[in-house]
Amino acid sequence: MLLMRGIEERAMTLYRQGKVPGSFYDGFGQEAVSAGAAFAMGPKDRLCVLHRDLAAHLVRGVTPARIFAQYMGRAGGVTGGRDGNVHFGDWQLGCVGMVSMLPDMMLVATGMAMAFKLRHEQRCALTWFGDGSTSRGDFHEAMNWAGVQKLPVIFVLENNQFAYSTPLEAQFAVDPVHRAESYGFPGWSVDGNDVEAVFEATREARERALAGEGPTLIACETMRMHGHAAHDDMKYVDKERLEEWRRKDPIERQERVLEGLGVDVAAVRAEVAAAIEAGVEEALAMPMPDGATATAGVFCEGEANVLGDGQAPWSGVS
Amino acid sequence: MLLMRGIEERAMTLYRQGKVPGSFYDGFGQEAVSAGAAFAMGPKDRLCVLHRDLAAHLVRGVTPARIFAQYMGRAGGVTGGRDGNVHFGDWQLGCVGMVSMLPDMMLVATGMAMAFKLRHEQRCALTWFGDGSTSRGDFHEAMNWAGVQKLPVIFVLENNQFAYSTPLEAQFAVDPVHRAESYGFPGWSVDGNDVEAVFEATREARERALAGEGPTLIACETMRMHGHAAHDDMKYVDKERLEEWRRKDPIERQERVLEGLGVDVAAVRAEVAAAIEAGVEEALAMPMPDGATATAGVFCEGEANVLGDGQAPWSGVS
Amino acid sequence: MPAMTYLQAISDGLREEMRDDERVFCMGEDIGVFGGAFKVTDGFIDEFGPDRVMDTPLAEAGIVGTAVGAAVVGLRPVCEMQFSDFISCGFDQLVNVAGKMHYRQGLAVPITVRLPTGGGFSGGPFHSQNPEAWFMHSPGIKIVAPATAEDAKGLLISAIRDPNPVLFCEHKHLYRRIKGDVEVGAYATPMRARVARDGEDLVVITYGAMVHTALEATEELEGVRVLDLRSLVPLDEEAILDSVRACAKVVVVDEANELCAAGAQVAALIAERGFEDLDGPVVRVATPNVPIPFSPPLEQAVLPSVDRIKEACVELLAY
Amino acid sequence: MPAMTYLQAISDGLREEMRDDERVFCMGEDIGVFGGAFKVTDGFIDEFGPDRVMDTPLAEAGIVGTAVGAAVVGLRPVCEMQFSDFISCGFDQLVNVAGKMHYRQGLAVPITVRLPTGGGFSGGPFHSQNPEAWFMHSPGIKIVAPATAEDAKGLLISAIRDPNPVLFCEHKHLYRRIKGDVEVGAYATPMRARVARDGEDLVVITYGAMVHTALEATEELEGVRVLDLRSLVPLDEEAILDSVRACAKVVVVDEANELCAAGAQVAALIAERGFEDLDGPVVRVATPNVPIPFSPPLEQAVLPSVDRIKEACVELLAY
Ligand SMILES: Cc1ncc(C[n+]2csc(CCOP(=O)(O)OP(=O)(O)O)c2C)c(N)n1
Ligand SMILES: Cc1ncc(C[n+]2csc(CCOP(=O)(O)OP(=O)(O)O)c2C)c(N)n1
Ligand SMILES: [Mg+2]
Ligand SMILES: [Mg+2]
Repeated sequence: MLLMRGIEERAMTLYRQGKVPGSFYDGFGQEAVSAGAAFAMGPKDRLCVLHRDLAAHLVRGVTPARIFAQYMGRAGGVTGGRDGNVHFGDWQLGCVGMVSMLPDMMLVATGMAMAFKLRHEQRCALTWFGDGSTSRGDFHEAMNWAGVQKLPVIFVLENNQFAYSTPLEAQFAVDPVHRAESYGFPGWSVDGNDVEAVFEATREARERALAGEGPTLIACETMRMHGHAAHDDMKYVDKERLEEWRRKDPIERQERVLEGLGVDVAAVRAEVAAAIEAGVEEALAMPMPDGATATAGVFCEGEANVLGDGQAPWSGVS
Repeated sequence: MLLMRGIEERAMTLYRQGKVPGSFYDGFGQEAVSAGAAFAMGPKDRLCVLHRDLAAHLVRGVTPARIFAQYMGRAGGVTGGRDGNVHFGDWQLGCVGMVSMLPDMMLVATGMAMAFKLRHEQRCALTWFGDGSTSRGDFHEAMNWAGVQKLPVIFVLENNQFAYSTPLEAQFAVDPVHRAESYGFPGWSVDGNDVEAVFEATREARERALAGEGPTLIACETMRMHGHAAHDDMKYVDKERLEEWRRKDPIERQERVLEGLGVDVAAVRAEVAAAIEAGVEEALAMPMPDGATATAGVFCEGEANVLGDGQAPWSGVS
Repeated sequence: MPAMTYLQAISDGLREEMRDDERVFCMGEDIGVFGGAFKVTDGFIDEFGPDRVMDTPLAEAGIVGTAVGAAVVGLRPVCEMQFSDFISCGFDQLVNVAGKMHYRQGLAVPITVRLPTGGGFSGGPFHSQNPEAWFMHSPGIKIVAPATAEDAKGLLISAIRDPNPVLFCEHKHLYRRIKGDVEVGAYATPMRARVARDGEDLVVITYGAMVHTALEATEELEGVRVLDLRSLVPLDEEAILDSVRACAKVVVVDEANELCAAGAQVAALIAERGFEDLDGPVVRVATPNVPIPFSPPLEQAVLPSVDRIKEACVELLAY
Repeated sequence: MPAMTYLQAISDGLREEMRDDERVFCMGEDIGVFGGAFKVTDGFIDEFGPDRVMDTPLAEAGIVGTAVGAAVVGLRPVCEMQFSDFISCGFDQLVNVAGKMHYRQGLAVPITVRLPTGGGFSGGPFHSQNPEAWFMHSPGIKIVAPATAEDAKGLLISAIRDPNPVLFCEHKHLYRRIKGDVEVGAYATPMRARVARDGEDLVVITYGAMVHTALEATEELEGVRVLDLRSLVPLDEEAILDSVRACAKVVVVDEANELCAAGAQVAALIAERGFEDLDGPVVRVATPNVPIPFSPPLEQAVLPSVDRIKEACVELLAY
């Protein structure tokens, strides 16, 4: 979480310095959602990671250097400069990079789960998605498909109160967590700023999935503390509300917990800061991609590759 | 209803005689759903009519001759041969003809209702759709949109137990009538073979709509007694089940009611039969469209037209 | 070699691949118990079971999107659109998720999407389309369109074995009308053009059902070559330019709507790289830009006919 | 006449129509309070209120589909796609519902869909596309693509007043880079091509942002005409053929992917009906068939550049 925040803060300054082309999105204040959920996954599980979920990439084993390089469009970035900012995923670590069209990845995750079920494998798929994207048809096709086929898939809804500038009231009349029942599986509301709660819920959902009990929707209540993207000043959100949420910051909160357990948080912070600086250095040293390669790789030439296994610090295999 | 059944039975023979090109779909056994719902509409209300809803066209005032001509692709058909079989609607009577992509018309109906609300008009829009089409994204986008904007629209779900050959179990885990709540409006289950029940529910939903209380989902339980289309022998449905439903035939049922009220049903039947034969004669006398006109009318040249008012035998205006 | 209809050849190719490779499975609406709207998978469920001949919900984005997910974890989905027209509902998943995946992140998406295309039997505006050009304009998607039973089987097998998303355009109007000898067992037909009839004076370049219309239209004409593209992506540019070099006169035929159709790309290619070999305008015969009407006299008036093609050839030969 | 940016001109035209015609209203994601991702409707909500500057749910099929419904009962919706790329999610409603309505049943669908298109600023594979060719291949949809501030305003007004579905392609890269004098008040620009610079030796045919790239590329060359199509449907075939007659040499430029692009149709048209006026191949400069990459060196390598266009012209002039 700390690493995610550190990287994103650092990347934001790089963006301001013009070292990050295009736009820049972060998940400031929502770190617990991606960190907590990704932590509960096993190496053979597969993830579709979204645009506020940097921690998930870190948990799976993507190094800070490759992430900075990704932001900067360097050859050494996860997509080698083909795609930008948050649109990436390391297939060798079992992650599929998101497409911009939200929430298309819900169907991809559903399809991965369908394959696991067809092959009778004890694995599950997980994808994150936002409150705004619940208005789109693909949300429904995925939820309904997963429900009717009882698939081992976990849908993690990141309810960060806004879709760009659009508040929840303009997006739906009833909290989407209640839709799950109408698709035939449970929907749980979780404090998205409590990393342990997110972890616990995801772990339980994973058990359900591996036990053949079908999908779970986990709705994480959190807040997008920054603008939608670097250019967005968030005028449309009142300050008190942000202040309130700032007090619930997931990282400070977890730090208090860790301190309670006697962890030397300052040391961890120092470690993380060092890792970040090292990553930035490494990334800045990487070359930009060669224009001559721009048209290569539209099609796969050899054998089709498949997603690989990711790191699972807490290997949630039960 | 009787007229609808008569026309479709007659059209089926015409189809067998090769006088109806392409394919042919009917609503045998479901007549009460379109008849009952259409009857509850006012002249200024607007309808998106689907492929098993012939009675709705009749209620709005489309003549049998123009319907037979439509089936036969004649110049005098509702679409003048541009579109086929059930893909029609008389815009002058306030109906929009369906597109094949199901259930796209739910969004069109939602948009009509949106316009009524924006203009503060006391009108509503209604559309029918099938159980199978509830799996598609457009179902969700329409239901959610109508719910969040509280629009005067009525969604009539024709649950005829099958989508082509696909049974309900392969389509959804939970009866879609329950989804309505999760969109913030009521969903009612109705006996789709009881024309008066369908009428009553629709009338009530219309009152809600005109009173600004928003959308209603009316789920009509019925059975598709014929194949999906003329070519489908329905092997996949067991005979007993059909027999059971045959006993609930909506027309015989309504006839008993009317006889109870002293209506001379035989006379009505004779009248209808005569109207149908006259319609067939008239249609058969109509020319086929002229190939030279095939490329005309892709674009509207003059002023844009708007949907007109339909007939409303029981003018449901409250 | 047994003679089979175009439809039987598709079923045969699909069956071969499902027997050879357990990763291959079919998914679509009404393909299981019912055997598919056109009966391509008739009886498959008995041999392969409901898991590998999957009846899906009525949801095209769902079909394409879940197929992508299944593919990236190692399966080989073969999706059926009940009619090619309905791919419009899965357009985004196909174009943005499947088509761009390998370029963006080096992850292969080996899916096949079967598209029953084309008109000619009063299918009307929603059951008669030829949507391939939309996807030629969408990077990362291969497209094949067989005209014969032999190619229907061989190109389907190539499509299934290809590590990329491949659209298989099977023309509905050929299903039962076209019959031909088909090799027993599995064979992969290369995604390249073939000369359907040789000739030196003029070449008609087309694909799918129009290959037969073109052959019929030019039967009595001297020296007319008919080039069957078979594959649109990749497009066999060399074969096209060779034919231009050999014939100098070109008629390009599309059943699809004229504007920006496959034939527009072929004509543009010739105008740029075959210009010096041309001895006359690159004539196009295509369906004008109208939805395909239902009524026979209207539909026949818009679809390229034997007469229209013949007339175009006669005129150009006299140029 | 005040000087305005391309972006301001779009806002100005939209505002004029909303003031003149109460049936006109805007709908889209984040267009109200936020004023739109590119601020085209900045401040509109204050003047016209939330009903006429409607923030919609995140649902493109919903935006297009409900707009059709509102249009057939008398309103004039102007939809904004946040980026043109997202029209892929409303593709079916646009192509099958809006596009075919009038032909099928004689019912007009007066909707305008604003599409912020194009690349050049590291938008990556999902924020840089030029999707217009998909819709040229879809009957019943008009498409305009202004290159100047003056045309941006005038063509938007024409689009809104047109009784048909019209796609308004506004190029993101021109928003703030292009400035020009714009008439005060409402005026409708005809959907026809215009000569951006005259010349007799060679014509570059293009539209949108590429008009400026073409002008820059040919600045120092003698006698090069630049034809700005402005409208793709209807396509101004006469203007194209006139230019071919006048110049005999043609370079067609697309920012879109090459295969089946608008330029393919233009080149095919010329190869068929302008053949005898040609004195050289119809040269195309376009983006190859790849998703638009994010990293500047990659993106610059695929998008048509001043140099590539200049080189093509110099070569052809020497032909
Ligand atoms: C289909 C689609 N339409 C529009 C957009 C443009 N867009 C990018 S992010 C965004 C808001 C998404 O909100 P939400 O789903 O809540 O995710 P969040 O950014 O809040 O995490 C929008 C509208 C998109 N990405 N996809
Ligand atoms: C988007 C889409 N996909 C596929 C089809 C092909 N199709 C036509 S009718 C049908 C079954 C529809 O079932 P349902 O919605 O229950 O309506 P019913 O015919 O039972 O009244 C299918 C799959 C279609 N019309 N639209
Ligand atoms: Mg959000
Ligand atoms: Mg049904």
